[in-house]
Amino acid sequence: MTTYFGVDVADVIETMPSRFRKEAAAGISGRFGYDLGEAGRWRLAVRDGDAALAPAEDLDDCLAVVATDPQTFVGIQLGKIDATEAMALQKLTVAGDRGAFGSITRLFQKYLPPGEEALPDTELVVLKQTISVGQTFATGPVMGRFLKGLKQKKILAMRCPVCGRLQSPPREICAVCRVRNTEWVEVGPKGEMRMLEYVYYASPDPLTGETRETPYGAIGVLLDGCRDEEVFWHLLNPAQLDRVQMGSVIDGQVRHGSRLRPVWAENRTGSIDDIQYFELDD
Amino acid sequence: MQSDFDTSDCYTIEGKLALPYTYFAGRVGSRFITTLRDQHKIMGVRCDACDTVFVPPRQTCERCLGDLTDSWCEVGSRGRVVNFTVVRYPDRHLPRPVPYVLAMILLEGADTPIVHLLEGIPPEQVAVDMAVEAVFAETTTHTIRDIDHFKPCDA
Amino acid sequence: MKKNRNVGIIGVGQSVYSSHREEVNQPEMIHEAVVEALESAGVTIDDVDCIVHGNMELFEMIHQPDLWHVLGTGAYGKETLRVTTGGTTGATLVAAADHLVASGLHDVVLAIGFEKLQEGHTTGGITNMADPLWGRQLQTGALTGMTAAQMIDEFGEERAKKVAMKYRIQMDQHAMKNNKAHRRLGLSPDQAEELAENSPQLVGELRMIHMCSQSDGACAMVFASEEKAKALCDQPAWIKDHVTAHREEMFCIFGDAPVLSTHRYAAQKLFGRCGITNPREEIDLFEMYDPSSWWGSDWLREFLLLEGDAHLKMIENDDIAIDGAFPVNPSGGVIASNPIGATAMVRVAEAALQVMGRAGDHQVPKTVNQALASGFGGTMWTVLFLLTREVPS
Amino acid sequence: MARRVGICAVAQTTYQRDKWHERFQGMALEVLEPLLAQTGLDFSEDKGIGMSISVSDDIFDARTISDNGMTDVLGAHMRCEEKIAQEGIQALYYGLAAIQGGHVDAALVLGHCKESQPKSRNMVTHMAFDPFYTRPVGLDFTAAAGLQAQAYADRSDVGDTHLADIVARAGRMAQLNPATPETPVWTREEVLASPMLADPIRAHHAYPVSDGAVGMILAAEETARAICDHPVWITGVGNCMDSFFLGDRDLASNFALKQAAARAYQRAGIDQPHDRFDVVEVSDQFAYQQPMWMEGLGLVDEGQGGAWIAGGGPDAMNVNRSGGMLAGNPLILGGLVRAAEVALQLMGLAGERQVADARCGLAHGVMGPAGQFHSVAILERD
Repeated sequence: MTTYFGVDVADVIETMPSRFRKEAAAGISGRFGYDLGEAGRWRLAVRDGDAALAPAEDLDDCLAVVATDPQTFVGIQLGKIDATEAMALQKLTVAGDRGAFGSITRLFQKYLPPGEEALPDTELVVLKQTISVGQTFATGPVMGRFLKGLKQKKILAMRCPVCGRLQSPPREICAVCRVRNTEWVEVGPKGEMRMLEYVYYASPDPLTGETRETPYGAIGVLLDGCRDEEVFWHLLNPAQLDRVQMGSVIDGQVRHGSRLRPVWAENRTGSIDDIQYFELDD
Repeated sequence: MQSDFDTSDCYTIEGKLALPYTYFAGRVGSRFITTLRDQHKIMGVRCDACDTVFVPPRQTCERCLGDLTDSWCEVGSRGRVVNFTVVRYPDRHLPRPVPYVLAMILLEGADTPIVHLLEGIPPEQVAVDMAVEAVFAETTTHTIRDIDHFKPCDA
Repeated sequence: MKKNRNVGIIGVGQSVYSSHREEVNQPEMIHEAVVEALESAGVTIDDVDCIVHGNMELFEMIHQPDLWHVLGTGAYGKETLRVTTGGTTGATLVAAADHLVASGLHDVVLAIGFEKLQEGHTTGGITNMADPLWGRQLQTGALTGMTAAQMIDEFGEERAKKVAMKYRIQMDQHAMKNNKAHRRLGLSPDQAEELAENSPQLVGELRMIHMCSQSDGACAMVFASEEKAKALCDQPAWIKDHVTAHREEMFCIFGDAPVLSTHRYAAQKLFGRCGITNPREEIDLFEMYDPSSWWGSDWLREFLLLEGDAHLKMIENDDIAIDGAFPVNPSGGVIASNPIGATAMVRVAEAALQVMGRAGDHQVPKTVNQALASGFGGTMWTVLFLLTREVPS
Repeated sequence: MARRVGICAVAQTTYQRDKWHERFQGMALEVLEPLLAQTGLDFSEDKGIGMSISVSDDIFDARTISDNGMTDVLGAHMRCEEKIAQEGIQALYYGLAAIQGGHVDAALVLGHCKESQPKSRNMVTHMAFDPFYTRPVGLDFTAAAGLQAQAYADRSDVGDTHLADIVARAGRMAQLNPATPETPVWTREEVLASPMLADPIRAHHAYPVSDGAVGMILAAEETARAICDHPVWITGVGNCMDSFFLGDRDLASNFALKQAAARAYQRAGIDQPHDRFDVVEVSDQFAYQQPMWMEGLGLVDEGQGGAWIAGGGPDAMNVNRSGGMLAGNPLILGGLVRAAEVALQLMGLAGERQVADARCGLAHGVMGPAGQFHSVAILERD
């Protein structure tokens, strides 16, 4: 086999089971594929804290498959190549469950080329933890009244007494005019989509610590009764991500976006979750 | 100044702040922890300019900004209590059910005491100057808790 | 308003920017920048009167981190100030140091911005900036595809995508000249099409290749009063003026009405105060906080008070190249290196190095008499600095 | 000489254990509106408030960029806002610098915090400790204070009864302060009977969990005189950082506070601080800190804390007429509230707790485990 950075690809692969940190793998199981192009293909089976590795032709049964060239693979193992950069350059791809693959790669101790002893001072200690502190968030009178409105399937906005601008969710004051908002009005609940953030990237939700499911769509809806930039922020039915059209205005020319309606939750408690998401109002 | 507005629309929503973290001990901190873990030895660093042996070790002397990376010295796993308190308020971030003793312990050969748990003695019997020794942890946490706690010993 | 006394930047230090800093903890990484800044200024820690510190706490979840970091900052026994404003923190730290020296409270101030993004989850941490009852459930960090969507709408898909990728590759070519830069990919223009097609999508047409890095790193700068700066440094970079503009939290710029950007607002105000009527002629270069190549491309129009497609032409005509008519981010910018709490400071620091003629391999091939630097953060918050080679009168 | 800077207006909410009915923005507005009304200032670009200096904390607020949701209620939309992420009294230090430097003529200072929002205040301060050496043994600011109290008490002969008297007095003082409506009045015996928290600190020795907001308007002399009848001048500031690890410090030495005070005295031109101040407000998060900080400030002789309490020193020197931190302020706002209180005294606006003809006062703030960082401000009126 060919060597890269002075290291044999096979040595990196074959030492994987011995570098597997059993104590950290409790409760993790699954098959993971390594497609290293000309160097070959392997399947890593993780179960009950054990890891077994075998050459494999077919990786279709794997939860996730990483595909890269042997040089990139060895370079990443040795810390000579940055995995994120390799992904940005398409030199490394992960098909399937990226999250699961990410958690598996962290279960291995760092690869050390033959002859390099793991001296105490070369081991760099890492501490992983999820920090969680319970919180009691107050609504205050303004956000409270708005959220209570959702319970009754009403979307409320506040109007600035000076410029007339509507804000929903409402604010205590109009930032532009620097006066207290005074008048409540009901808007929507239907509207037109003006903005879609089509999110492919899975990140943790700090309110739960759980990783979000992707893809999802965060949207801005111009609710009926609103104008200009008075856009309402929520989610789109993920099944309709590819069926919606964003509206826009260029040089005063308006192009209308898809009509949307809220889908109300069965049990409403006075929170953002009282609207499950918006969907096409066909 | 009292909030005298109508609070009928006000309520609270329970939630949390929960995010994942990965802390790096660095070269100096790692050597301290792995030596503790693998050899049950407690290491400090010596700043010659300030004539001080610091525990826990650090890369830079904050007094003179001298580099202490390679100024390792072993200190004893025994020492004496120089100060202590008894933690009696229960909370999730605490390492033990309360009450427990949190002591400042000056190890043999060190000039700066460390803060650690003192067990094996009722809190009311703890006294300044008493001799204590480290009890090393059976499983590593990769922190200073690779010393599980200190316990009283013969002087 | 008249400044009480002039303030000069006399030293800059930067740690290595990388996503692999397992060998140092937070104070140790900060210390690298501190040592280099003091050396660069030709002073010792004893000469420093006050230390200014800032970052974003939830990226590492260290409460009031200047307390622990005293192990690396040199703040023991000294006066300190800790200021944070999200992504703009680094620039705010420079503003704070400017005030502390200008006021006469201190003659020499050291300011430090840092972040160790590998110790937390960057996108999760940014998401947590949204209101806990509305928005935290919806936001995905600082990732947005909307600028791409708008540029595609306005200029057509082909031209917009080409410009964003050209900007990206230009920044990488700059980063290749900056040995401090984190991501130096060695991209060449002939890769543009392939990257535009194949780089993974994050949000809409914002792809991984467009987005800034997540770096560990620290930046430190030394500031001195006019008298001290002249005594200690042959060519300080002088702080002429700065403008900060924040924007309300809940807002949308995607409706029917054009919204004045904080960038344009800050630029109008700064240029007005400093008598600049033609920024592209009178200013010699720009270090911009460019979180993605879409934003970087789009924001040129705002900061330089341009209209229509003038900003696209600047990119298409190589004006923004290191040897172009109006160099932008000769350092490689934020797309190359992004330790968030330091990032905005790095913009000012890099602009200062260019003014001082000490930018090394990425020094622009002309005298820099006036340099612009911007910080970005929060909900479209901006801080804009103007540095000069001559002592401001 | 840089120009003088004055405090021209002060406003605060009440401090309560749980302002469940209000969010940060509402609390801030309750402070902003009276400040603008008192001074007649607005945020106009030519002659209004040039910058907003906020004080809050990302971890207490559980919010990345804790000032991000506050822009509108800080008047800072399309304006300059900067956040002090340190003890709140540092906002004075910063505002002084920005105005003396010439960048702005007037600045708003406004801090908020709700300690009731996180499940545990100690869990927040626990995060101030490093992940490998000090977090794993469970340190937080309360446990660190226990260690410092232990070290200090012996050295200065401060006993349990002294501490009970400090707490009982704080409760009595708080009754005269409309900002602290919930502070209980405990007798010496009740304090002595309260359970231990972190020996020798008892439950009643610790400042109560509290929610609230406080603010001020600072202005350069010319502006100050135009908008205010009784500006209070910031004549001296000083602060100092000590070592991080508790073991690196002599916990009873007041190293950082002595430095901070010396710097403030020097800038204010004060040689003999001992008899200089008509009112003093120190951040006594725990009862032992009141005598300890007074020693550190050089206002009580070293080692004489116990004797000072026994001799009625707190009343004689007008220390914490507001009730102090023991009456309840959020941790990060403690020093800023102290400065607000001294300013009110010097303005003659302290109501029932007014000290007659107060002309010069000292305000103190502290942050970090066992007083790692101290900040002192000297305030004077004409």
